[in-house]
Amino acid sequence: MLAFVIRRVLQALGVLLVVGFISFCMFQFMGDPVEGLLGQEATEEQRRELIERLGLEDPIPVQFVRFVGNAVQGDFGLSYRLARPVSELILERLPATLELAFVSAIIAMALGIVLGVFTAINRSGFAANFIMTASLIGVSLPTFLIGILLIYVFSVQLGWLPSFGRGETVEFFGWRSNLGSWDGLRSILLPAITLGLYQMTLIMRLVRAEMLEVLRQDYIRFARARGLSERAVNFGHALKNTLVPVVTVTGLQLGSIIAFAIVTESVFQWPGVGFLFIRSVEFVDVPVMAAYLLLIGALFVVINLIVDLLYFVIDPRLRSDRAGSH
Amino acid sequence: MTSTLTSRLAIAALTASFAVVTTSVEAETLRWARAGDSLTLDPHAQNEGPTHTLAHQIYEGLLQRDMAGEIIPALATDWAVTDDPKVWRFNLRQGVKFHGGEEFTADDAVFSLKRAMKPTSAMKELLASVADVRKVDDYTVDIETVGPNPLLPNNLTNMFMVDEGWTTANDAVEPQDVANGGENYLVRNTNGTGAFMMVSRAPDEKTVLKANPDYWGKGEFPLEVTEIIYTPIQNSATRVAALLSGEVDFIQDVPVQDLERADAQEGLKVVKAPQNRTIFFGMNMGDSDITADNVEGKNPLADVRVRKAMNMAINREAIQKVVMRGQSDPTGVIIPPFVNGWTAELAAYPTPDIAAAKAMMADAGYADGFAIRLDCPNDRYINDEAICQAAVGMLGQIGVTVNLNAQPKAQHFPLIKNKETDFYMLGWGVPPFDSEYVFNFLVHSTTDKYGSWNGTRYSNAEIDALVVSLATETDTEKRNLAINKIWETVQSEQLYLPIHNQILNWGMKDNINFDVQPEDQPHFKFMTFSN
Amino acid sequence: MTQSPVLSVTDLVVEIPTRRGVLRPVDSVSFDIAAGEVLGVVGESGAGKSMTGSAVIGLIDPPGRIASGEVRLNGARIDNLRPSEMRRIRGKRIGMVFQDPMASLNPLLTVGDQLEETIQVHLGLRRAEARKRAIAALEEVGIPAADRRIDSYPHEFSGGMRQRVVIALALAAEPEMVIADEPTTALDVSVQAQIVALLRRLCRERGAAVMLITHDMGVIAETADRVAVMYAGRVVEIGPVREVVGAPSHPYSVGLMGATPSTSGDAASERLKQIPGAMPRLLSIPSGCAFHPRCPRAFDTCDREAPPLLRSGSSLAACWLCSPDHQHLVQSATLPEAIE
Amino acid sequence: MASFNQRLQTALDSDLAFAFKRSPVAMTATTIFALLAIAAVLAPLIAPYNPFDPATLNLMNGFTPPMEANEFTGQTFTLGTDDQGRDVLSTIMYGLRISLFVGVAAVLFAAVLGVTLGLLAGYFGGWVDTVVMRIADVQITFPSILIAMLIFGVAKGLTPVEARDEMAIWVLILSIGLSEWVYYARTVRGATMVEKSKEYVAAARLANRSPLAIMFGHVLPNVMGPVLVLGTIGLALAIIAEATLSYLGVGAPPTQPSLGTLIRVGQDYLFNGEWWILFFPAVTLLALALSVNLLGDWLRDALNPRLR
Repeated sequence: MLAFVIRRVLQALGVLLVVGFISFCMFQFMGDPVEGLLGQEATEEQRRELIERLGLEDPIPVQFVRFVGNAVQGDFGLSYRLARPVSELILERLPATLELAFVSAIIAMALGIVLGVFTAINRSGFAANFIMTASLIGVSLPTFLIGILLIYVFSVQLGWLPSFGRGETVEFFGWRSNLGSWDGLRSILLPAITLGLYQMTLIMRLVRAEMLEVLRQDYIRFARARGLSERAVNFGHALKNTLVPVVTVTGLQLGSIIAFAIVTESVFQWPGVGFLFIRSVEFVDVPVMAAYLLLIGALFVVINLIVDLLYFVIDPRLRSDRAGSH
Repeated sequence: MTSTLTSRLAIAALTASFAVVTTSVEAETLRWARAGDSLTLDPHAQNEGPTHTLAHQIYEGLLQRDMAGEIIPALATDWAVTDDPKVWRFNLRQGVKFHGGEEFTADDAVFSLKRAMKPTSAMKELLASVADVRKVDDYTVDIETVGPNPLLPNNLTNMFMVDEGWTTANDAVEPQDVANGGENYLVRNTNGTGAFMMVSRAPDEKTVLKANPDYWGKGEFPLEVTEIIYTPIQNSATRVAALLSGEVDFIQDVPVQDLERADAQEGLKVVKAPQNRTIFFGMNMGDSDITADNVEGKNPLADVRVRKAMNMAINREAIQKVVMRGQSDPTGVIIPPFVNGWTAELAAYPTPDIAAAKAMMADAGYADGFAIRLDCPNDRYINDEAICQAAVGMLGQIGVTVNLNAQPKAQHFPLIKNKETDFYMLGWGVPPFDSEYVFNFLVHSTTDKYGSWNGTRYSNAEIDALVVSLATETDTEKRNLAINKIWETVQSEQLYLPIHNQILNWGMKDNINFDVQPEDQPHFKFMTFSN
Repeated sequence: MTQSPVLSVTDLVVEIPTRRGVLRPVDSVSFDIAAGEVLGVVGESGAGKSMTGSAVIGLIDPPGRIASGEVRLNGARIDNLRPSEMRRIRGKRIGMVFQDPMASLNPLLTVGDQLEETIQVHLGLRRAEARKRAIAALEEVGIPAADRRIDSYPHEFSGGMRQRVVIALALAAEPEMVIADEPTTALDVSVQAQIVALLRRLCRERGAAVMLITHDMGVIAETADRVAVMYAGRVVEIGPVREVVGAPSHPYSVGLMGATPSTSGDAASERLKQIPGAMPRLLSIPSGCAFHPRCPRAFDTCDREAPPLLRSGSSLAACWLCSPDHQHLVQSATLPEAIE
Repeated sequence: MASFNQRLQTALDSDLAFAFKRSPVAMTATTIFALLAIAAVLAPLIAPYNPFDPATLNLMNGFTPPMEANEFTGQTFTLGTDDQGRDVLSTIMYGLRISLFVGVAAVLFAAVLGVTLGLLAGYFGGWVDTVVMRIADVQITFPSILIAMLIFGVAKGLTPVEARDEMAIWVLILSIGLSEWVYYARTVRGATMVEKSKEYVAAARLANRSPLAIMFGHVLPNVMGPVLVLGTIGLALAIIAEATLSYLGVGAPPTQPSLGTLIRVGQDYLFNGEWWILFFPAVTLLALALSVNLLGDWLRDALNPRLR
């Protein structure tokens, strides 16, 4: 198992290096940071001086090696736009994104699993068919459109929920959280639903498919034949066996939740890393963009690792197989 | 459906107005939103509108522009040119205290102005003419310029005063080195003399200010706002939604299409005023051949008839009516009316005449038209991309096939500065309210010091000399004649295709009394509330 | 047999509506099983054996349903109970053992979890007691070191051991009736005999009735008291094991027995070589006796009229040959042909 | 295992066609999709206006509500006009054309790339497999939207400004296609590894058939079922990805708007009552994506033997 973990970590580092190179290269081609920094009225001399100071005239490999060396030390340089350390900017905004992703993942998983189980158990019922068809609408609606419509209905027309920002936040041990106050909870609701809807339909459909598969298994018949209640059969036996693929997909989806937060955060002005990224793209703020892409890569790798480890917890067969073969 | 919707709206409006009534009894909290945030709190590190707006609430200069754009005293009570025409004398206000309790004196003024002239300052160009700043006594300061500079006060309205002791103690004598990613204490801490003090700030997210209890201007300004909560909301639909749903009280940039809705909504109003900014197209008329067209070996834009024909094809009123919903002031010159040098004659523009324009095109040898690329920003001016799109259609009617390249300002502006575009959109504001500023940047041929934004490649030694002479010409009448002469050339050469002057609009709760400031700089100490 | 049967199935019909018509995988099946008795149910795949077992325990997958007939457990009807009532019977009064022990056990739960859960549901014991009971159940089916193995997962057992666990699970609540659906098919030949012996011993000891579904005549010969032979959803012959195996009356049974080496079931692939053709699909069951197209001794009546179960020695067989006047039938049946 | 052709034949004869006729959802979805596709393909012939020809536009027609006469020009438009005076109906038809073209081309590109790489990886194994699958691993690290933005950014930096408008469509196809190929590759690779070990492949190999002939002649037909399902669902994904990218401003140019571009423009006018600019393109996009999704969903169930 240790060998397995080490191998995965090495793989992850390789992935990160490639990702780092791609993200670095990509922004070599985009825009000119100098204009954004100096504004319209700067002189030629200032521009030349700035290009030199930023090292923008060095060959690309030199810039990249410098970039990796600094990144390893957690130093992604300074934001061209905000003139502050990138690591600090990201750390400052990460809680907002993680919290949004977390809440929407919870919503997506809770609703997705419940609806998935419901539609699987009542496979041919009217309600189940309706939910299945409706879920396709959820998959067919782009995230940005959902966000705009939610704002239109719940903020502008009904005036029930805030349309932007985090509202009131409460600090727990340096982590600014929305979950500590009523206003904060109200503020996180619309963005979390917007972000979670697509994932919810995915999870729901996945749970349904897996559940139908599991319900065909002999051990479910056997559990029924032993006189277990429908609830015990469906939730005690079937659901648990459904969870393995659900955990994988949900884990992988968490990465895309954080990435899709770009769209949601910009619609709801949610002050997270996605919003930071979009603003950075506008200002061609290369250090922030590069760090963001690396962050997404790192998050994905970590999530993958956690998913792998979760397998061990959920599925006893893997535990002994891995223990035996490695 | 409709009736329930209406009743819900009515309820929403009712609660909104109820909320206004309850909050306006004692403490007036102003929830303010605009598209962008301040870039830094260091008052000398950025020369940028939104940054200055926030700084103006906290810091003050020797003088300031009021809500009408007039220069009024701030930390200086009066100023005048001394017997030496190169020296301006400023008498400072006495008994002013910084938020930290330090008294404001001539030492602070000298220190602040010198700080603003340091290499890392973004304000140094505005003080380029300053040779020296001297303390005369504790409450008197002299500024000596290289030559006589009658417009010096115009350049001091955004020149903020910091406390010397506090700044030095916190090791921030040099302004934040933005270009080099620098950081100093002043970037996130403030200590001004202004009407408001910083409570908390999360950049791009939320900034909270409260009234300064010891403000010197009590009695001079209304000072009804006791707390400011400032949230940048970049997405315009979200920003409007926030105003409509009553989550903010005041937004600085209402999208033109939502003005009517915001104005019509119970409890909200929109106030408007012409902005000090003109939107126009520039054309490369100087090069003998250009790359962005489909004509080999020739530059169609070099022919003044082509430029005139294009000018004639633009239907400015259609743009005003449809694209800008009436929220613009069509013009034929690239300066707004409050700028010295503007005349109604200059601002006249031709009625669109496709037939005549086509005839001129044929005259110039382009009866079949030509194709050209138009570079356009999509995140800088009000409806910039839509204006460009409209122009594409209009120019298409005289045979000019326009290939639109709309992109963010970060990519657009370098094209102009690097002379990589032959046809582009630009907007220009005139903070000193004088034509000289425009000529320096947009008309003078491109040299080290001048014409850095002149994308037309126009070069005329006679005009260049005239432009340079304006800086030192103290005789107002002669100076104005020169300005007029330059404008005549610009217009007859059709150097630019002016579109319109932007109209600023601020959306706010009904009970707020606040006029639009022509530089888009709200000073909240002027804001009043009626119940 | 004078005592009343534990299980009594009368004219049971199972129907599955499909878009191409209504299928009848079980058609007019009747049999009884007494306490302590083992009834073997044999036949080829698709004959309706397993479906009959499922019908008895009330686990027919929708849209299938019991269309008519009765199932009585110790005299009380159980085919028309509400799901919740039926659930109390399953596991508690009727236990069931499936074919594949690996697939029958939930791989994610320990053996103990699954045993305790069953015991708690039916006997209302507290957890600690249920666990004791579970260990005892495992010991009873011959799992060594049961107190340790109880916390193992199914994949940690061998196939034979797993099937012992499954039997322990089926018998955990001491049911009156056990349905064993091909309990040895998925196992190694070496352990098949042990498992069958275990099942038989436990049921004997408890006086439980057993319905042993299999296509392995060897298992039947060794274990069953009586045998029911099924073909195309119907019972074609039922009677004491000696008679049905040793001297079958129905031509299908004859073919079935003839194809099977008397002692071992490993020649399953060889079975029915003597009978040409294959079992009809449920959609196209021949008229009259379903077996007649394959029957070497079929005559005219066979494709017109389905034979009832007719006495033949101490067995019953659904074959016109067993009719005392079958000679007459043969002649009368040929008559019209002659006229034509 | 029966070959795909046989299976498809059987399916068409019986189950698939039967299930199709019996499924009102599938029928409705197909009808809607067919109508939209016809509207897109025939747009130049049946659209009332050509919104891509700027010279024919009259700005004064801008913001005309549906079925109402414009206050300046007096013209009437079925679905109203947008901010540039373009007929919304015509613009939707032309936009549909772009959305569908980008979607179909991206799916084809992803499928061809993914199937080829999957076949190669599955058939040859070894380092080919390692390389392809590692690339897939890295690729899948990034959600498709980010990959698309990345490719878009690079392409934007590499192409001359003049060519950008023409390039935009191809860049969209490339970026969406590149972000989706992994799913085909993984599916095909797995299926190929299973097929490879079967007798008929060994027989073909003994008969000295070239690996390519074996892969495309024997293995490929057997993995077409899942690929078909992936392709249908992928089409919906591609259409939405295109809309999202265009919405974010990195997609179809404003002078040749796709549905996503139209929605981006229309969003600005949602609050002021000019709902038709957002509403009609949004409903069209939803109908398109939904009908394709419904078809894909149904197809997956219909081709899945276990669910039959």
